[in-house]
Amino acid sequence: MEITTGWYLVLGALLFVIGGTGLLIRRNPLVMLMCVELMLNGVNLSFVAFSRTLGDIGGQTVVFFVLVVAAAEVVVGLGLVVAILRRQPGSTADDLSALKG
Amino acid sequence: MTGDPLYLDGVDLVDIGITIAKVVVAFTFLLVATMFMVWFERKLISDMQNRIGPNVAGPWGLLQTFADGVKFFFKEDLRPENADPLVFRLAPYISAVTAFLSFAVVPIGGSFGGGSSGTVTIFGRETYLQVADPPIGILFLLAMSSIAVYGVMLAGWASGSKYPLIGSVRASAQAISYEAALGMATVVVVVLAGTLSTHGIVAAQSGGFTRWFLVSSGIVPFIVFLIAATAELNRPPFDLVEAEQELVGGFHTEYSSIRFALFFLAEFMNVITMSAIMVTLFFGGPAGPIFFGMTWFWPTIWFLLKVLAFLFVFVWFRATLPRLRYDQLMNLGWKLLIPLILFWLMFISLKELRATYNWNWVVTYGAAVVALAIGASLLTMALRAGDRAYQEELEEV
Amino acid sequence: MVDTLVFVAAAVICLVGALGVVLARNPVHSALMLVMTLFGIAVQFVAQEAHFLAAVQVIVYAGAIVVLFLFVIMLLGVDRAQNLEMSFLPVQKWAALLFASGSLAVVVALIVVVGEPVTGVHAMGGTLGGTDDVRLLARSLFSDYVYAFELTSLLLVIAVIGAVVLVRKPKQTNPVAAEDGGGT
Amino acid sequence: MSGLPHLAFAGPSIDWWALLPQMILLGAALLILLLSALAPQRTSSGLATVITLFAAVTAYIVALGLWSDVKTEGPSATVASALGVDGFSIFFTILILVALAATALLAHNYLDREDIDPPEFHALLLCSAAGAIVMASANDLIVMFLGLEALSIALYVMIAMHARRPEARESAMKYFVLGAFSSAFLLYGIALTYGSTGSTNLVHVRDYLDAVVFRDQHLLMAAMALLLVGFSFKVAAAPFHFWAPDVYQGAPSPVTGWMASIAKAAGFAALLRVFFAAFASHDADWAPVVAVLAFLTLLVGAVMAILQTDVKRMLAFSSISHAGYVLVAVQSASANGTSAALFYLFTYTFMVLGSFAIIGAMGVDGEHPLDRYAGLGRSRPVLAMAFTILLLAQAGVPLTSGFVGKFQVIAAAVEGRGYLLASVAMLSAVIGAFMYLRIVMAMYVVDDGVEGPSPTVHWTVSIVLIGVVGFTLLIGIVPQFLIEFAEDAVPVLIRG
Amino acid sequence: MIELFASQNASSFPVLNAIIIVPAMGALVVVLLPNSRPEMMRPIGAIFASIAAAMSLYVMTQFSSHDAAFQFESIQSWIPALGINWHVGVDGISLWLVVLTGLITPIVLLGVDPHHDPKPYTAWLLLLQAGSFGAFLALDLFLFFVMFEIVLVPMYMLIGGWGYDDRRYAATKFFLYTMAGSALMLVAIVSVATLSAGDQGITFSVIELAERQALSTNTARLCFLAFALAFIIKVPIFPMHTWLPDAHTQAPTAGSVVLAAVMLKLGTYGLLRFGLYLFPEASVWSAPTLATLGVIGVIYGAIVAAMQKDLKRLVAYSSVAHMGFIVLGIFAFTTQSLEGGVLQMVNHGLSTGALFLLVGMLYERRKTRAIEELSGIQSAAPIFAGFFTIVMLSSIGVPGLNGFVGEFLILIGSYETRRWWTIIAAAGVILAALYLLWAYQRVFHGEPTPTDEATRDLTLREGLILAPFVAGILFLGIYPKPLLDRIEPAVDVLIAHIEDHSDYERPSPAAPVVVDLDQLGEDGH
Repeated sequence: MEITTGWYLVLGALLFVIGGTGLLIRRNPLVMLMCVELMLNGVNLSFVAFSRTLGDIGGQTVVFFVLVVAAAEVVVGLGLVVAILRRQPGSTADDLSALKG
Repeated sequence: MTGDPLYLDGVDLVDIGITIAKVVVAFTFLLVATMFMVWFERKLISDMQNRIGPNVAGPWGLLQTFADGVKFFFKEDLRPENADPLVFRLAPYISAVTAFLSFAVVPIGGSFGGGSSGTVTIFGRETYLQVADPPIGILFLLAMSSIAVYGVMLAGWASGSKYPLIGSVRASAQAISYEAALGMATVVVVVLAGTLSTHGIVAAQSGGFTRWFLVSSGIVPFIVFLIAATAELNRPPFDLVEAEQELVGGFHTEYSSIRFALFFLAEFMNVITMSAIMVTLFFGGPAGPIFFGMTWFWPTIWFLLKVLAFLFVFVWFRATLPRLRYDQLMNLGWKLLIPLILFWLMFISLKELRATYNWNWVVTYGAAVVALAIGASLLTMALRAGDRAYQEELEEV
Repeated sequence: MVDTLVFVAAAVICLVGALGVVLARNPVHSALMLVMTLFGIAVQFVAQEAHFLAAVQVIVYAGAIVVLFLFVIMLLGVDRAQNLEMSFLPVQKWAALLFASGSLAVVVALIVVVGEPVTGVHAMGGTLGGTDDVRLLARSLFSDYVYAFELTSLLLVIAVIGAVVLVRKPKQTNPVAAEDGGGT
Repeated sequence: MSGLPHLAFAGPSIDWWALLPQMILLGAALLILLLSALAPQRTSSGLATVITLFAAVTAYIVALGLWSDVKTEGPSATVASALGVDGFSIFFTILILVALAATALLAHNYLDREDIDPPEFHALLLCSAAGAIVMASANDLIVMFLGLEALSIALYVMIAMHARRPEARESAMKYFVLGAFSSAFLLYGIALTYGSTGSTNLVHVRDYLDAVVFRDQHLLMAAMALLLVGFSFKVAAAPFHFWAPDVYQGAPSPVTGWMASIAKAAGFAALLRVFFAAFASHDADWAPVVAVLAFLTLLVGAVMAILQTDVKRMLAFSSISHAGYVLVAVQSASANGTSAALFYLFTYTFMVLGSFAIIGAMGVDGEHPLDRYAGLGRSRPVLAMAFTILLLAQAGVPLTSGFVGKFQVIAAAVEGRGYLLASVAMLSAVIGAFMYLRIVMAMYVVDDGVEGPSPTVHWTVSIVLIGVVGFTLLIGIVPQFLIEFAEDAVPVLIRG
Repeated sequence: MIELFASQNASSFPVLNAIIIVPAMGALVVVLLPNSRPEMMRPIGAIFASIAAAMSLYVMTQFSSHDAAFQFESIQSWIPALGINWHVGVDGISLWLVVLTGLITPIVLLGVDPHHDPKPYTAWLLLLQAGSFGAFLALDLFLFFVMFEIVLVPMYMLIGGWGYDDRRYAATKFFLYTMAGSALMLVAIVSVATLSAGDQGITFSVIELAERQALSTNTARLCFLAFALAFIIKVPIFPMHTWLPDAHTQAPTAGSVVLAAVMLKLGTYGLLRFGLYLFPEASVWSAPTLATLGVIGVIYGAIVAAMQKDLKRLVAYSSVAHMGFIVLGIFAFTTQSLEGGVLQMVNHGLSTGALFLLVGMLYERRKTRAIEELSGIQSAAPIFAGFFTIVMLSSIGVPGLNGFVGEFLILIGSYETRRWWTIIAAAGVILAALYLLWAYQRVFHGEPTPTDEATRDLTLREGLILAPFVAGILFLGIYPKPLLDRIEPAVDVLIAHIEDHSDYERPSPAAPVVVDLDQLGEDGH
């Protein structure tokens, strides 16, 4: 079987879906963040696959930016997690339900 | 720079055989070197401290490491009750594997001067004397050193015990902090070499002592790299990770037997690898005079000698320098090394740009000096203000 | 043949890792599974001859991002990290189900058509496929995408300010010990 | 070795003037940070506010200069076609700068009152403004994405900066997770766009789509769908709106205002540029979907709004419903629709900033029950009247800018034969009006003897209120110039 | 704003613009007055309102009768980007409503004491006056809509701020009902304008659009329905009337008066100007339905009014009945019926307005409006009872008073085209007599209790306030010719317009007029 671009896209899509589903079913913000990373990685894979198919380096360049975005997001996201827990010592986030959606 | 010529025209069994042979040789070399490194360190330190050191097992105690290894192997493998079973087992392997993998991209031989491109011929095939030469070799090294953090971190965490955890957090914080300086020092070299391939970097340094990046990059990157590497290796004087007085034994407190041996092995392997990398980056790799015959022989010898010199340096550090305090460690990394190497990187880039575009050098360097002055003064002021705020905070408490 | 093997192996690693992230109960295990996926993807990158990205992927993602995760988990203490829960919308499970089934259907559809070329476009930019891709990447980074590149600096500035602001000790409460990390 | 190897390389030409507004904002942000780092002790918000205002004004002047340039020389693109210099981008730049100045003024006293670090807040505000400008001007999907991230990430932090209130951090977390989720969708959409057209640059995308007839366009369809989902999250359009009420409620009021105005406006700017400019040739595919979104958004926003008892939540839902109006304009996929959307966003920004300014002044302890407003009309008639005008403007009562905005939206929808949608939009306006009337009623209709609240309104807030109310009424009576401005901003875009 | 005072015809003062703007300026002036002088507010407001009233009288005197065209027209470019102009003008249909609006406001402003917060009260009333003027004078659909909507706000505020116990509910219901109606009208307005645009460019001018008649039959009908819905609610016609009793009952006296006298007219006026004029075919098409609803309103309003326990609510329901008459008149499409409709709008304004004033005065004295708590007032307050009698009789439609003229014209006119409807509606007249007289009997006759005995009679000031109403009632009852002279041409042209653009034909003028109109002091032709 030949590995066409399509297979990479399928893999990327699967990662995206798994990540998205995970984000929706998990309640732990840390894991949610990881799921976001999964989604971004699925996208990255698609970008690289397209880049190769198109014979254009642009797709790879974009992945580079996505990495930076992911890093920035994670820094802030983890900062938030820390801020939430740090300022209420002894409580778990189960108590954080002032804003039930 | 088109990668290892071995794989240029298809891959056949011979090529695979050669590759496997290279892997085996490198692995064995590293293992053996590690064994000797342990002995070397103990012996050297004892010399420096006016003691004898290992001297029972084998001549001059040469088999001491081997004996230790055997002992480790036969000891009972303990796992604390609180430990995370899977991760606890996984961690040592991460350490060991990354340590070995890093070595894979280091060229350990081959003549680079005078038109030859660092290849040797084995079984009629031209190949590099390194296990692999990916086009991004240097990045591979950095990647592996990033991964190495996991071994330490997970080991500490998975032990389910307090001291290892603190030790591992410290270790990883330290490693990450110094990785920045390490990476930027590497970038200076990359800028000068114009390639990311380790083979390419070595090739770029061929043609005499002055072409070594140690010289042409102006020593500063090397010094930064050396310090950062020491910290990265958790070697003294940056071995807070295993500061026995505070942390019992650091991240591997709860480890015993073969798993402990793996950490031990990885640590010394890393020392050797790091030395080899420094040689590659700053000391022309296997470059050196070729005296007679066997063009492939002498470079390897030079390479080994240079590595040995660095091994000596690391041991020397350990024997002479007192351990830093944690805040000193962080201050050194963030407030000194990083600004310094950042500035140096800019300076080198500017120098290259000036040369390329024939900018007036008075203007160029004048502007650089002004920028430096402003930047440095701002940084100093900011640091002082930060210190002051910190002091006030302490007083308030 | 080798290509297929590499793809399948890496894909399995990726997917197992991804499922692991979602299913693992311990956030540390999730993080490790994430690293696994990231490695799988790095391999896929190499298979697509995106060497530079593969390396950066490992350095940035595995070396920095996931380490950061682990850091925070350890800082918080695993128990607290594990019990951390937030809910966003009452119908989250349903939304997840909807999302997952819907997108899986799309993916399956994609698999059906996967044999066909996915796009008719070719080569707007430079030509790819040598060891010199790093250089090409650099060129593209500093020509077509130079503005985006500069923008990343803005992002990083924001992230730094954000991190400092968020983890700074509240003024009134009693500060515990000196924080990790250097000056602000 | 002399010189870098292979340096035969020329960077793209750069129109520095066009970048100047963003650079000024960023420079100001860095300056504030620097000064605060060098300052011997914690500074109050004065200096930061002044710097922010100064930056906003300077950038505003530059933007006006750019505007006249664009009018004489036509639109252009700069930095390798990554950034559009056209009426559209300058329209939004001006809007963002005005909102920036207003938010800085609103935050001035708020920060001191709520004990939030002023320098960091203002720096983040400036950064997010820069991100918003980039988003609105971006001519390349990746640049747009990065602008969006800059805007969003700064917002996450700004929301969470409220040291005293855990709700703020929790809502920031909520916004963050869903924001990241939606960003991923957007990015996936970008990836598929790239895959199906071969470029992330909007000009190339448009040219390619104009030139090529697809054999099958599943990839492009998926790309548009994902982009739409991503943008819908960002502008809080139903059914992707669910984060908005909680986040709006939990965030500090000046930030809520900023979020409801500029984050939304920038999101729509990006959406318009991508869909109206780049995917114009496929409008038959996306317009109906947007119409459905608009339909849902209008109804959900209006209906949910009347069920709330917290004023801030009410306005959060109303903000959702306003997104619905803009979507109504967008779905018409016409120049008039776009200009209506621009007009609407411009005027809505003022209303919502003013509303949240008042809410911020009223909610000293972070609570905003409707009861608290009882008797405001008696105790603070001017403030109550200002709020009333802003609320009525949001309800779309004539002689306010809100009415002219709605009128244009309806006109655009009708012009595109969207009678049903136009009717739904108007009916949801009526449903929404009920909610606004409840607030008005609470302020004015009280039993005898009830003493109204008397919040302290700092003079900076007063300035903003005078400005927004004045603008709302002015545009309500003489909207011509803003309509022309919005129309000039439409044809725009992208030259190669 | 300044340019609004510059008329198309430079030589003449643009009085219509001034009529709209002066009260608005007055509101602004009142708002800017210092709070420390609450007693200043109403007099100053009344001055502005009176200036507007004077100008409306000036328009009335200068209005050339027997001219069907719009007079005093003034067009200013307002939002050229959207083809919107500030276009005002007055014709025979709107003239009297303008005059009514002009006169009522100063009277209620001076006559009714708001008890608290005189400043916003005055300002809102002035704004209400300005908006009502605008709505009656607008010849641009956009302008009309703006004015039509904007009057809601002051009225809402008046009900909410100065109303009675249930004012929250009433005010909100009032606002939402009316806004809901106009919501679809806006869509229709835009549709009409865009669909009629064609090559001639977009316009919102009523005259222009009525001339173009560019819409297809179905579209026009749909648009008409949207317009009609807004006006049906405003009038209000039967199933949409439920807001009215609440609003009237809960509103302060001044609010009730203005609501009855002016704002309800917006609905019937709108039906004439924007229903019949813009959509002749659709109005003919829908006439049976609307006329039926009108008749139902007449009967239903009367029956429900008879059952009311609250005097003010009774008057409110009587309004529903009266407005039903007007609707019947409008959709009968004969000159008399339309004339009668327009005239009845004025009449209803006078009589119902006065009734609300009287009920308000009664409430001031007794703090109750419940019919059963009142009795024998006549003996305690004979002058009050006298005024009430006159006004009530006018409302019933007793010959010699204004109500009779209007109702009679409507009945005559409608009989030609809508015979059965007319016959049923005529029953409504009888019912009106029934419930009003019954209520009168219960309240004013009978045995007064001690509290009833203590009811004060009218003061001079109150008498002066009621005097204009009574004068109007008597004058119109005896000599309506000046009004009809001015109404008739406009109405005639309107019917001709309908005939031009639909297959409707009015009954041949040869048809004999059964009743000798000279008896009424005028001839109907």
